[in-house]
Parts: sequence; C-alpha cells; structure tokens
Amino acid sequence: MENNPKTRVVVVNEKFCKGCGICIAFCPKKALTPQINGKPVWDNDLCIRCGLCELRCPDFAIYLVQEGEE
Amino acid sequence: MENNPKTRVVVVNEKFCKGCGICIAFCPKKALTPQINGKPVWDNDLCIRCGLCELRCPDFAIYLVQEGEE
Amino acid sequence: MSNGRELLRLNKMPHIWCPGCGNGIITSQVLRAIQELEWDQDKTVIVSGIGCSSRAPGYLDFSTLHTTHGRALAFATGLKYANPELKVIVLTGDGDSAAIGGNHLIHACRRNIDITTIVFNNSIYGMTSGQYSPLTPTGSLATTAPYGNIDRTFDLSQLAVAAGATYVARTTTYHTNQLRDFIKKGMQNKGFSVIEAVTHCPTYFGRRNRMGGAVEMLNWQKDHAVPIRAAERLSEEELADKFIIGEFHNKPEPEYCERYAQLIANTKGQE
Amino acid sequence: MSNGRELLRLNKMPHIWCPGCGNGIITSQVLRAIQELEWDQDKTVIVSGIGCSSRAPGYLDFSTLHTTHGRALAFATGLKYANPELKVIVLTGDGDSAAIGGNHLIHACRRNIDITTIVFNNSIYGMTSGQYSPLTPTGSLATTAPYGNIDRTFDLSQLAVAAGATYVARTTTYHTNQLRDFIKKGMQNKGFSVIEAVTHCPTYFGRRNRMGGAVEMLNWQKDHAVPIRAAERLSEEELADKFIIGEFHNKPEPEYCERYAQLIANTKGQE
Amino acid sequence: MKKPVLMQGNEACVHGALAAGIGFYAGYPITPSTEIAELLAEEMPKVGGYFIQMEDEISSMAATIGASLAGKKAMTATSGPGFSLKQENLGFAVMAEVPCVVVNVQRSGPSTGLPTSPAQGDVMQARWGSHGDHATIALSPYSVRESFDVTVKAFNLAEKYRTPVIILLDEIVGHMRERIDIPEPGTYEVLERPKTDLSPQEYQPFDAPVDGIVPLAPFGTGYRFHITGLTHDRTGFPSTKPAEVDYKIRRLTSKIEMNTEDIVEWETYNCDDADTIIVAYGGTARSAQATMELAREKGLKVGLFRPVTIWPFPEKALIDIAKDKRVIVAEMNLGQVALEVERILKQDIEKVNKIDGEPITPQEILDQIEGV
Amino acid sequence: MKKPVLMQGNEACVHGALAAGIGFYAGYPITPSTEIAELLAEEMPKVGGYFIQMEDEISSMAATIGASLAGKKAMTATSGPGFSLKQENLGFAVMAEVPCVVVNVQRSGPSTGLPTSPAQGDVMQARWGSHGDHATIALSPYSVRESFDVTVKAFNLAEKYRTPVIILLDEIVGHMRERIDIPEPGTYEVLERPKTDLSPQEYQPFDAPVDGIVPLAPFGTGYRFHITGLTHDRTGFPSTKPAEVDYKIRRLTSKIEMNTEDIVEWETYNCDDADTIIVAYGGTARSAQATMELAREKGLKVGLFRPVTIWPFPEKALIDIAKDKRVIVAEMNLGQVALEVERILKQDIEKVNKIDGEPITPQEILDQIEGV
Amino acid sequence: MKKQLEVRLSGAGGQGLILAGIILAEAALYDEKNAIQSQSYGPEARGGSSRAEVIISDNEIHYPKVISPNVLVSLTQDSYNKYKGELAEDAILIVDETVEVEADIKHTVYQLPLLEIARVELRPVVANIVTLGAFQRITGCVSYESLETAVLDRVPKGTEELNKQALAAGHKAAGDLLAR
Amino acid sequence: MKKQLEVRLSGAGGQGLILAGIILAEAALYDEKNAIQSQSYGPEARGGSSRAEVIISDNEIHYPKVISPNVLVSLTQDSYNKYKGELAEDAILIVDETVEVEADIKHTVYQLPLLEIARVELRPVVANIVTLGAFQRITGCVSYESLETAVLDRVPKGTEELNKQALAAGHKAAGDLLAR
Ligand SMILES: Cc1ncc(C[n+]2csc(CCOP(=O)(O)OP(=O)(O)O)c2C)c(N)n1
Ligand SMILES: Cc1ncc(C[n+]2csc(CCOP(=O)(O)OP(=O)(O)O)c2C)c(N)n1
Ligand code: SF4
Ligand code: SF4
Ligand code: SF4
Ligand code: SF4
Ligand code: SF4
Ligand code: SF4
Ligand SMILES: [Mg+2]
Ligand SMILES: [Mg+2]
Repeated sequence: MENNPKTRVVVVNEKFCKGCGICIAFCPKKALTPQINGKPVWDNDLCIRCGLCELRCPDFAIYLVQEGEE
Repeated sequence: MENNPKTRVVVVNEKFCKGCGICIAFCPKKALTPQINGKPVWDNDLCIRCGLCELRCPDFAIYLVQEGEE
Repeated sequence: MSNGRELLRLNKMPHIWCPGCGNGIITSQVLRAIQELEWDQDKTVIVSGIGCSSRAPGYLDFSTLHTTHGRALAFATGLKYANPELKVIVLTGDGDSAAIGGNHLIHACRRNIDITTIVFNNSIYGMTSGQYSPLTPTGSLATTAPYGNIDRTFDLSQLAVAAGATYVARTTTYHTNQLRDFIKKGMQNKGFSVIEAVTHCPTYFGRRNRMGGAVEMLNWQKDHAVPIRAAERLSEEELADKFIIGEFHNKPEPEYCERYAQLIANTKGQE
Repeated sequence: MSNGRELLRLNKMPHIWCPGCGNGIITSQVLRAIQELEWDQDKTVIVSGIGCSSRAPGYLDFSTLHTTHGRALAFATGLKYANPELKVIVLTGDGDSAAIGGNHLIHACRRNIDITTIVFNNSIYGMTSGQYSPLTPTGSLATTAPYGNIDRTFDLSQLAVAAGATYVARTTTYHTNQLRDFIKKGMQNKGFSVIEAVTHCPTYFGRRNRMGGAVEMLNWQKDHAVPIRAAERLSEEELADKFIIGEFHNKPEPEYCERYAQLIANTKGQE
Repeated sequence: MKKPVLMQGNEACVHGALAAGIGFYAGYPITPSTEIAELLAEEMPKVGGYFIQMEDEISSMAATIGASLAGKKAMTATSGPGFSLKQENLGFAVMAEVPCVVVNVQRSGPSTGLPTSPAQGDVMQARWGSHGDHATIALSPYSVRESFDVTVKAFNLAEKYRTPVIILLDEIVGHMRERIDIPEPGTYEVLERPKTDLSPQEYQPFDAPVDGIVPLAPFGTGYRFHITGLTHDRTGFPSTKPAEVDYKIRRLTSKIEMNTEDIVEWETYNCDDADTIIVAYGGTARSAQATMELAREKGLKVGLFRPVTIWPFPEKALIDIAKDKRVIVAEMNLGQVALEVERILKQDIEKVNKIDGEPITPQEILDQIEGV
Repeated sequence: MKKPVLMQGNEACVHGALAAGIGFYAGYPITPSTEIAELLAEEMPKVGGYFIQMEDEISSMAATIGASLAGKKAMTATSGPGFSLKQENLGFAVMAEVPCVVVNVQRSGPSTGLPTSPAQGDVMQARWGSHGDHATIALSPYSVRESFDVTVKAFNLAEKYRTPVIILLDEIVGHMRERIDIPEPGTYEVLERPKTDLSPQEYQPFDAPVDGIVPLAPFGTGYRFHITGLTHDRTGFPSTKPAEVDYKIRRLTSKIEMNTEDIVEWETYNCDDADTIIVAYGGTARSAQATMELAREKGLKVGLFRPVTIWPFPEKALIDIAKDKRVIVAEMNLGQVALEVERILKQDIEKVNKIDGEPITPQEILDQIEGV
Repeated sequence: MKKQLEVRLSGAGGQGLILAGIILAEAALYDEKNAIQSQSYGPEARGGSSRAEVIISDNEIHYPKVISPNVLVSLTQDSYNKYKGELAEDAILIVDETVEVEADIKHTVYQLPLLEIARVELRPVVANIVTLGAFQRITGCVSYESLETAVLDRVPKGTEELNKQALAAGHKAAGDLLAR
Repeated sequence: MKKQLEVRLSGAGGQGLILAGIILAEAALYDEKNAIQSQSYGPEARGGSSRAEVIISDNEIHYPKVISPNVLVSLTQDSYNKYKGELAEDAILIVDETVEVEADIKHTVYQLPLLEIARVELRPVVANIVTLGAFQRITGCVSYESLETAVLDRVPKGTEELNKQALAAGHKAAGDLLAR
C-alpha cells in the first residue's frame, strides 16, 4: 500500500486553505485550478503526484494521502 | 628655538605621576631611574630627547619642554 | 513524505498568517526536518520572540515558549544550558533577531551553544504592519521609510559567521527542499546554527513595494537568489540586485554546554 | 609634539586610573590625534558608556557625555544625527561595547554613521573589579571565571567589519604611534570607524593571570601582537597564542547623515 | 467653512509635536504607538527635522537624549514593553536633566499582554519605573484635541524644567478618530529652550536654585561641559560629597514639587453640587462623562474630577473638591491612581477597575454608583 | 567551639540560595551585587549547578526564566541600572507565572548615581517597575543572617506562588560582614517545586483557582504545553476573550493578595508601650534599632516596626501597631514606603529621608523624634 | 431619530471598510455634526473579518465605542456572523446579497448586491463606496453632498470619477429597493 | 572600656588592610564578642587610600558603620590626612613611623616602624599582619590567641609561619614602645 501513485489522492483542507494560489501557480501539470475564492480544485487525471503543492502550501492545507485516508 | 635638543628638558609632574615605571622601563638610554616611590629621576646627560617616556606615560606626567617653560 | 502536520496542534489551526505568507512554508519545513531526524517530541523545545513569525511555536506540538521581542535566544540559552539534554530550536524574525535581538544573536554565536536558529527574514516588521527592519534593502519602501529606506542593505548571515556560529546558511521559501536540508544540517550541527530563510510578506513588504502577491514574490526569489558557487563567477554589478544563497559556514567547534559539563566534571565535589 | 595635555581638564587630574593602567596611554593618543588633525575643540563631542575606560571624557576639555553602560553609541548616534556638523568620538570598553553594548555597535557599523569609536580592550571588566568580558580569551582567569574562562576567544574587529564599519583597525598600547595613526585614520574616515586598542589592566587582568605589572604586560603585547602581513605567513599553530594587529578594513561608503541630508533636500517643503 | 479634520489621538500628538517645534524623533515600532513614528517619518524631512528608527527602545531613548543635548527638541514614543525598556535611560535623562518627551500609548499588560487593547496599567510605572529617587511629570489626554494640547505642553514643561516629560496616551484616545480644530500657531504657548546669559567661562550647567534649572547650552556652541549619570556637582562633574549629592538629588524632586501649581492641570465637571465624585483620566474619563450624564438624568448628583497631569497629581484640587465626599476612581487597571487618591484624601474610596482589554462602559461606573 | 563565620550579606544570600537548592544562576556584573555572581561562579560547578555570565541584564533575566522552565530553581542578581533593564522580562515571568528569584542590591540612584553607596530607592520600582497590572513579592533583609533566611524564603515563595520574587538587599547589608551561624539543613523549610498529579493529556498549566496556581511541569518531561507573554487561557494559549483575560490578569494579583497572611513577615520591637513607632527596613532598620536604644535610655517610648516583606506590605500588622500613634518612617530615599504607610494608616506621618549616599545615623532619627 | 447613531461596518480585510468609516465620519463633520470613528486592530485584523465603527451625533460624543449598533453593515457572511450580536432594538441591517440572514430576524434588513454592483458595473475595489451610497440613501444620517465631498477628499487622485459613480450606484440601488 | 569599640584601619590600596579588618573581626568572634566589618568601595578604592572599619562589642551591634573611631590605624600619610577627622574623644592612634602627626594632637599616638619591620625583617606584604600584632598589644581588645587563629585561617597556605612571625614582630615592637 506504499506510495503507489495510483492510490494516492490530493486532499484540500478547506478550513485551512486561504486561497493564496501558490499550489496552483507552481503545480507543474496545471492539475489545480482556482475556485472563485482562490482555493484549488484538483484534477486527478492531470496530477502526477509530485507533491510540490504540498511542499509549498503555507497553510498545511493541501497534501497527498492514500485514498480513503483522513 | 624649535625642538633644539640642547634646550629641551624632561619634566615630571609629581602630582600626576603614579610611579608605574613604564617610562623608566622603556627609556632607550636608561636616562630614568626610579625613586623609592617609583617615580622617575631624569638624567640630563643620558637623555637623547627621544620622547618615548612622554609617549607612553599613562598619566600625562612626564614630558619634554623648552627649558624654562612650565 | 509529509508536510509535518502530524506535529501540528491541529486544534489551533488555521494559523493567523495572511493568505500566501511564507511563514507557513518555513514552519512546514521545520516540522519535516524534525520528523526526518526523528527528534523526540517530548525533548524538543521551540522558542520564539515576538512577531508574525514568532507566532509559529503556538501551532507546534512540543514544549513551546513565546517570549519577549528580541530575547528568544536569551531565554533559549538559559533553557538549553540548564538542561543540555533538551533539543532547542529558535524561530525568529528579521526584526526580532537583527534589530532588538542582535546582541543576543551575536553572543549565542560566540558561545556556540547548541541551538538551531531559523530567521524568518521577510525584510519587514510584519506584526506591526510594515516598518522597515535592519534587513530591509536600501531603497525599499516601508511605513517608516515612506521615501525609501536609507539604511544600507545588511547581511545577517555574514554577521553570524563573524560572530562565531558554526553552521550558517541562507536560502528562500522558494527553495523549499534546500531550506529543509539546511535546517536539518543546522539541527545536526552540535553547536550554534543560523539558517536565514528569506521569505515573503505579501501583505506589507510585497504590497508596499508593488511586488505582487505571494506567487510573484516567490518568483522574485527564484530570479534574485544566486547560489554561492555561481556568485563567485559574477561581477559586483551583476550581483547588485541579487542575493546569495547557500552554506556560508560549516565548521564544528567545541560546544558551550559541553565545555561547562567538563568544568563541572573537573570541579564537582571539590570543597 | 605634545602628549595632548593642552586638551586636558587639568583641574580634574590626576585621573582615577590605577598606576600603569593603559587607559591613559590611549587617551593621550586620542588627544594627540585631535591636535594633529586640528579638530575644533568647540565642535568635538566625546561620548562614553560606563567602565574605567569610559571615565576618560571627564578629563577631556570638550563637550563630553558619560552615559549609561553599553549605550554610548546610541546616545552618540542621536547627537551626531541631530547635528551632523559635530565631530563625535566614542570611547568605550570591551564590556561596554562588546557585551551589553554589542547591538548598538553592530547597528552603528551598519548605518555607517560618521563616528569614531575607540574600544579600550583590556579583556576584563575593570570598573567592577575583574569579571570576564566577551573579549577575555579562553582559559583566562577572572573573578567570575575562577576555573578559567570557557567562552571562546572573540574577535571584535572582525565583527565590526562584518557589520559594515568602513574603517576597522586594531593595535595595542605598546604600539603607541601606530595607535595614534589608526585613530587619526578613523577620524578622517567619513563613516563609522572602529579602532580596537588592546590595553592592559594590571590591577585585575594582569594580577589575576600572573602577568606581572604594567611593564610586563606591555612587553607581553609586543611579543604576542602580530602584524597582519606577518600573520598571513604564519600557520594556525604559530598564531595560536598570538593576536593580529593592523588595518582590517578601510573602504569608504555613503555616510548615514549625508544620506538623510539628501532625503531632506529631496523632501523639504513638499506638502 | 473651514475644512473639518478627523484625526487619531496619535496623529494629533504628532501635530502637537510639530507645533511645539520638534526637531528630532527616534523610535522603535510598537502597537499601538506606531502611527506616531509613521507620520513623523513622513513629516520630519519636510520640515528639515530628523527622524530615525533605532534598533530598539533603549537606543531610541538614548538617541533622543543625545539629540536633545545637541540642541534639538526631541521625542520618542512607545508602548508598554518598550516603556519598560526605556526606564534606565529615562532615569539618565532625569539625572542629567535633559529635556525630552516620552510618549507611552498604553496597551494591556503585563508583558506582551493584549497588544491592541486599551489599558491604563502604566500609570504607576511612569512614576516609579526607573531606579532611584526622582519626580516625574506625566500627562494623560482624554481627547484628540487634548492630545495635541498636551503634547505642546509636554515640550514646554520639558524645556522649562529640563526633564523628560511623559505623555500617557492610551489605546482608546490614541486610535480613535474625532474632529479636531488644530489651533492657529500663535494661539498657544511654545516655549523655546531657555538660553544662558553666562559666558562659557562662567557657565555651570547644574548651578541651579532648588526650585529651578540652569539653561542647557547645546553641545557644539562653545560651551564645553560634562554630562554624566553619576551624581555630580554644580559644574556637572562627578561628586560623591554628601552635601553635593543631597543637593543634586533633592533638586530633581524639588524643582518639580515646588512648581506643582505651575505644572498641574485638571478639569472638573458638575462638582459644585455633587455628593459623588468620579475620578477618571485619559480614555476612561470619556466613559465617566457619559456616566455623569446618565446619572444626572436619574437625578444623581455626580461630578467628575479629571486630572490631566497624573504626575504631579493635582493633590490640592482633589482635596478641595472631593474630601469627605463619596469618591469613585475608575481606571483601566486594578487601581493605581486609586492608591494615590486614597493616600491624598486619607479616606476610604471606591474603585471601578477593568483589565480585560475592553474599555470601561458608562454603565459599569453607573452600576457602582447605584450599588448594583 | 563551632568555628564562627564572618560573612557579607551578599555571601549569605548565595549560601541561602544554595541551601534552597539553586540550580541555575545567570547574571551580569554590577556593583554592589557582584559578589553574589562571583561566589556562585565558584560554588555552582561544585554542586553540579549552572552558572552563566550573560551579555547583559536583559538576557540574564531571560536566561533565568528559561532555566526555570527547564525545571531548575533559578536566580539572577543585579543593582539599580540592571534592575531597570530587567523590568520587561520580569513582567514576562509574572505573566507566564515562572518561579525565579531576582536580587537587587540597592545602590544610590537615579541613573548611575553613586554606584558604591547604599540607598533604598528601588522599593517602589520593585512594585511598579514593569508595565501592566500585577502584584509583587519583595523581601528586604536587615542582617547577614536574615539575608540567608530571606533568600531561602524567596525561593520557597517563588515556587509556591509561581512568580518571580524580589530580594531588596541594600549596599549596607550586602557589603557588611558580621557573624552568621548558618542553620543546619533540615532546620528550615525548603520547598521543592510542586509536581502535577495530572497526566500530560489532562494538564493545563494555568487552570488554577483564583488564589493559587497549577504546578509547573518542566519542559522535557513529557508535558507539552505553550508559554506566552500574551494574555492566555487556562491551557496557556493566547486568548483575547475578555472573560479569560480578566480571570488571568486578576489572578496574578489575587493569588498573592489572597495569601497575604501566608507571605507577609515583619518584626516589632518595643511596640507595646510605645507612643512613637519608627517604621524602617533593610539596612536602615539597624539605625532605627540603635535609635530606639538611645531613645529608651532617655525615657522616650519608642518602638520599631520592621517589615521584612515590603510587598505585600504587612498592612494589617501595621494598623494594629501604629494606627493613631506617632509614626516616623525612616528610609534611604525621599519617602517611598512612607507613601504606603500614609495610605494604609490614613493619617499624617513623619519622615526621615536621606539620599546623599551615607546611611541614616541613629542620631538623625532621634533628632526627628526629639523635634531637633 | 435617536440623538446618537451607532454604526458598525463589517466585512473582510481589504474591502476598505475602515476607509468607509472614516469617510462617513468626515461626512458627518461636513454636516456640522459630531462623529467618532474607531476600529479593531491586531492579529484579528490580519485574518478574516474587519470592522469599523462610527458614532454620529448632534451632541458631544463622550464614550467613543459602539455599544449597540443602530446600523450594522455586513459585506460577508463571516463578518455578519461575528458582529450581528448586541444590536440596538431598533437596529437596521444593510447586508450584501450573498449574506444569509436568519429568517426570524426582528430587525429591518436591507439586502443589496453591493459587491456585484462594484464588480460588474465598476471595479471591485469600490464596493466600500457603493456601500456608502446605499447607506446614505437608507439612513439619511448624513447628506449626500457631504458624503460625496468626503469621498472625493479621501480617494486616490485619478479615481474621483469612478468613486462618484460608485456612490451614485449604491444610492440608486438602495433607492430602487426602497421603492419596491 | 566603652562597650563598643570602633576601629578604622587605613593605608594605601594593596596594603591588605581590608583583610586585616576581616581578621580582626574574626578574632573578636573567637573571643565570643560581636563584630562587624565594613569597608569603602568604589573608584575611591582604586586610587590612593583604602579603609577598613571594624566594630567590636560585647553586645549586639546595630548600626554597622563607624561614626567616631576609638582607634585609628594609619600606614600612610595620605590615609592619615584623609581619615583623621571625627575621632572619638578618647581615641588612640596607631601610625607608621613615616606618618607625620600634628604636634598639638590631643589623642594618644603610638608611632611604630610597621612598614619597615615587614620590609626588613620579613616581607613587605605582611605589613598588615605586623600592624595587627601591634594593635593587639596596644588595645588588648582581642586576645592574642584568637588573633593568631584568625590570621592562620585567612592567610594563603604556605605563608602561615611568615604571618605568625609578623604578628609576633608587631606585638613585640608595640611592647617595646609601651615599655619605653
Ligand atoms: C519590546 C518590544 N518592542 C516592540 C514590540 C513591537 N513589535 C512586535 S513584533 C515587532 C517586529 C516584528 O518584526 P519581525 O521580527 O521581523 O517579525 P515579523 O512580524 O516580520 O515576522 C515589533 C517591533 C514589542 N512587542 N516589544
Ligand atoms: C546596566 C549596567 N550594568 C552593569 C553595570 C556595571 N558595570 C559598570 S562598568 C562595567 C563593565 C566595565 O567593563 P569595560 O566596559 O570593559 O570597561 P573597563 O572598566 O574594563 O574599562 C559594568 C559591568 C552598570 N553600570 N550598568
Ligand atoms: S497553497 Fe495551500 S493555502 Fe494556498 S491555495 Fe493552495 S491549498 Fe490553499
Ligand atoms: S501533486 Fe504535483 S501535479 Fe499533483 S496537484 Fe500537486 S503539484 Fe500538481
Ligand atoms: S610613566 Fe608616567 S606615571 Fe609612570 S612612572 Fe613614568 S612619569 Fe610616572
Ligand atoms: S626622552 Fe627618551 S631618552 Fe630621554 S628620558 Fe625620555 S625616554 Fe629616556
Ligand atoms: S503581515 Fe506579512 S509576515 Fe505577517 S502574516 Fe501577513 S504576510 Fe505574513
Ligand atoms: S582596574 Fe584596570 S582598567 Fe581600571 S583603572 Fe585599574 S588598571 Fe585601569
Ligand atoms: Mg520580519
Ligand atoms: Mg574592559
């Protein structure tokens, strides 16, 4: 069940997210797009599970988890 | 009347001098010898008017002046 | 890998920082570093002064100490010295460490006490709404520098090296992995370490200086940070509007608490 | 040549310093430097903190200001900034400038404000009877270091350079002419200058460390001071118990008061 | 119609300082005082004045004193934590008799406390914060206009008595905006620094009568003298002679105490027929005014005594007005001026105190009056 | 015969600290307190304790607090100027409720003043030196033996009430040498830091009754909590909620005021039949004792009230003993405790003050008694 | 009308409500009334909600803080939730269309598309001025002329026309609503 | 003898008079008397003169400072000039031979070659102990045994014999003088 890309999903904690747009701007695959409040919507297909969104989010609001976790 | 060695003398201000012995130790010609209280006695003949005693005295207590001054 | 959230006090989140503020990026790297080095949560103390950045410890699930402005390192020195088995990290701002706290920084460097200090350098006093700090570059605008800052651009890392810190490095919130790497090296250094993390304050520094938002400021960092090796090949003019990142110093020397432990060992029981 | 006594407040003499204390030697060189550069007695202000060395201004026939411990440079900054036509000299001790006053030293360096600072470095707190200072070498004895100082030997001149002083030099009370020469160069530098004058405190540092009296301590300086050029050719071991004298930095940069004058010129009358 | 001006207390303080001829400001940012620095950073260069942001509050106080010795009217501003840090050098200014103005926009303490909330917790600190014996002048305005007036007055008193003068603003008055009609220059007194008549040879910077001062000659004007924080004689040089020390230290107090009548300022409202006197100052005095109106509406004979100078306290006036009446001291602390009122009146008094970061409401004082 | 020991007050303070189990000292040299640091530099390593000379007094206070949080009994010592510098962080210790002992060996002020001369000018500063509202415990010994006792007591009170405790020595007591018979361990109380019964999950570091504290769990022992100088709730985390702030700030005072009876200490001499009561403390109490003997020889009915705790002041005891009698407060300042005595007694009192660097002589107090 | 009007303007940080409060107070001064403006500071101001308060009166205003607002303006749901408490009995509410108000609320509620008007017709940054226009029309507690003068005094050079339009747009929208 | 004896020891800095004062006070303790020792600090102590004070009494000593000395010891002219004032009526003076005393002085003066004895017979550093020996012989206010014990307690290891001799030498010199 390790870091199998296929089973990992990107989660956004809407309570933490402040819609700063950093994850969206630095997603190498444009897998994130902003809602009207600036918070990201994730595209499962485009995403390569690189973790850059998680790495740079200043609000601990976006991260990869094994599907079904959290 | 400039800095004519012959006319310059070394003066010790006994009120300022604390008898530390620095002037005596660093006089290149041993022209200064200590009294019992450590304060220097000057030897006109040995002195070459180099000014080192004046330079190093921490108490502004020994210096060269034109004879008759001060 | 994780963003370190396992070590957060989740019930205190979301944190007070503005949208896009770099403080969270640095904090996340600190937590990841602690995780990767497997430091004991119960033996790790995180100390800060006063400032936006200094609010970080409140969100971190350790023994945490939020002190007075500029004095974090002095509190931390007492803590560490009194119980050397504690691991101590200090989180501080550019004002906190370089303005009011400059003296404690120098003396911690000089003693080489085993504390890892991470300076959140956003080039501004964030908490008090945007006055210039000693690390605000010449010419930048701030509420107390409405005509442009006349102070000279100041290099805190260089000061830390001169004062005797045994590990000193600088990088940015853009260079996130490098930042974590430097923090880890600082934590592993048995001695005093300074990691200057250049970060972005979109609310005050960014807005006043028309630098755009968080994303633009991160890109600015990318464009203006020059690795130390590369800098060596550049002329002064080429470097004029750039700043250097990398490890400036990494040379272990006897640590302060250990030297005192030695003294105790030699003295104890003598009477 | 004179020993500067024309500029003394003769009715305050003899001074309070112990027999043989190096403070008088430095003070004499300061006065000679002022004489040689023909500074206006009425436009020269001499400022100090607290310590044996900081008692010097009381004997000097200028506008003199004896402030609080460690803060001389902060008072002097206000003075100079408020009236840039004044010439300002700061006389301070190693404790005054490097311990409690370290931060003000850094920031005066950083600003490059036109003040000449002479640090009377006797490696000890003289006034309070012999506690160790940040400039006390490792291993030396002091009343608060009865088992030998565990702090690392610290290089104040290097710190001043890193902090941005534009003229920095060190020499000793033995190298009297060089001392005067450095002081004069510092005074002539339009910017912040630090002259570290290594001096001898026979009463506390000398006695406690069995170094003999003033004469022996002066000879010790002669034997342990290595000119910067010579030092470059020596190994670390050869330098272990030595210290380096000479000019460490001499590079004019824009001065603080002038930069503010420019700002006033640009702004004045705007409304 | 003259354009009406809406202004914060902090801004009015700046305009007061400019009106008084401020020539130098040194400070370090701290909420809720920062607007003072920010506005001065903008205004000072325009009038050829000197603004500097120092590395901390200690150096800000030091630089302010240094600038004053250079002949400038000088000011610094801060809040609680910074005011604590200034205490040592504030004592130096007292000892060396260097005129300057120190603004403390009070916030809630102790320690970092509630940085953005109002309080009046530093009133006793203003009197006793620095070590050793000395007297203090401290003024506390209750309105934006009075922030202007009190600042002008503070500069005047500083120069007149060669002493630091403290302005105790609070977050309420400092941050609220209300109408101010800034008076025309010439309609208020501005005291320039007194000049000595003596020649440099005759001049002794501390050769003053017990109730007064010697004018302070600026450095660089041909007067060469010595300033020290050590006890000193009339010439300014260190002295340990008991008679000289006694003279010096007592004068620090007597020059202010013997001029209390000249310094103190207070206002009374409805005190003539009152059987209950509220004592309140600064922001809280506004609550008390509202209380008084509410009480009067109910037919309660309530008056208000509002000291503007907290130190020296208008002792005589208080006794005249409040002795043997019911007295209620309302303040945003746990009872500081109340101690002084109790001591002066030598009678039991009542207190309304609040330290939770919120201002005292008119109703809360009324409740005390009505014994709710 | 047990070897008699001659010792300075400063040294006795060190021995008291060692007896109380001091584990950490941070300081910065300053006359007349330096002997405390010097002796501890020698003694601490012998007992495995930690001595550090910091870069200034601000950091000394900070390091002391840090060490206390690490679980050590911690102390710092200083004199006037250094005490002024410690005020901000002293306020932090109050706010964060960190036990520690702060010694101020008083010298003559203000400012640098007379560094080697005695005074009692910092008594009000001990109460009011830091910004914001809080209560203070401050003790002032009058003999070398009492310097020992008071230091042990200071550590005990610090731990019991989780607060900084101030020892107001003065140069007279600090520097004079007299006989001391150091009591055997076991003959005096030494309070170890209270330990919590609660698990880390249950533990809330500030969840205390209004008149008390929660034991402080040392950092590094499995209790992970937050300490801040901001107003905070019972868990220690920042809070701006008025009710929580009110509770917190009031408790800083109430935990001491409600235990005044437990804390206060004083001594009376010949008060039963006295019509005149001298109030004196610290070094000056010795003069007053001598005065009393001189007066009694002359048949004058003079008694002495000697507070050992200056803060909280033994208010009840004073009223019992001195109310409506002739009261003379003798102190080496311009009248600080006198203000408190006046307030408490609500009557006019007389004062003997001296601020010239010399101690008050027995004759000077006698002169006041005799109306000379 | 009560002799003292207490107004609370609330919304998100950055919506310019503090400036709106200042302008409102200044307009009252032009009308030769008294006014006091205050606001909340601190970390609170950093995060979500922002609040400005204005008291307007014909008499002297002593106590400077709003105790129970007669008018609450809320541009966001968050700020509405946070500040809706402690309203005066006769209070009125002026809220953005996007704000959900309890059905059983006992106060008069004016719901207007303030943010949308600014965004669609003008520019988002002038939502605060649109709000002021509506506020004037509904409360009438300051004159339109004074308000316009105060707006023009305070807004950045070059944006005068935009802000005039914004004020008018808000005024009109409120008029339309009242007319309904 | 008066119930309280006030002693002032004066000389140049470095002559060890403070140590002498401490030893004297400790000797008094051995004699089961009370004693208080104090000294002057400060820059004053840095320069010329140095002073130590001891009060010895059978009763409790309250006021710790010497008001009018019953015994003044002076090893140098400077210190004599500085501290000779304010002596008690019945005061006695013990001074070094090199000190010139006013011819018309009304106090009993004991003049002894204290410095010379130390320098010639022993070592200059023990002048203070020589002085104590003489002091004991003249005043008798502490016992010789206690004084010797106190001296041996306080002097550096290895110098005990030298100091014993110094004490004896001073004692003897004073005895000789008294015998004259
Ligand atoms: C003694 C003191 N002075 C001033 C302040 C006000 N103050 C709080 S934070 C701060 C500066 C913050 O700047 P920085 O350290 O760079 O932190 P940032 O907010 O930028 O992260 C200041 C001046 C204070 N709290 N205490
Ligand atoms: C705030 C404060 N802390 C401490 C002191 C005590 N003090 C006076 S001088 C001094 C140190 C002096 O050392 P240094 O600066 O090296 O001067 P020196 O006497 O050696 O010339 C100290 C600690 C003081 N006066 N004020
Ligand atoms: S980076 Fe984080 S806070 Fe910013 S938009 Fe993405 S998820 Fe939200
Ligand atoms: S994991 Fe990488 S690709 Fe996927 S959303 Fe995050 S940044 Fe984009
Ligand atoms: S150097 Fe000066 S003080 Fe020293 S002995 Fe010579 S003259 Fe005297
Ligand atoms: S002038 Fe030179 S030779 Fe003459 S006494 Fe002085 S040091 Fe000696
Ligand atoms: S003000 Fe700046 S530093 Fe502070 S939280 Fe906001 S963006 Fe971050
Ligand atoms: S103590 Fe040392 S530094 Fe001070 S005067 Fe004496 S010799 Fe000089
Ligand atoms: Mg910052
Ligand atoms: Mg020194």
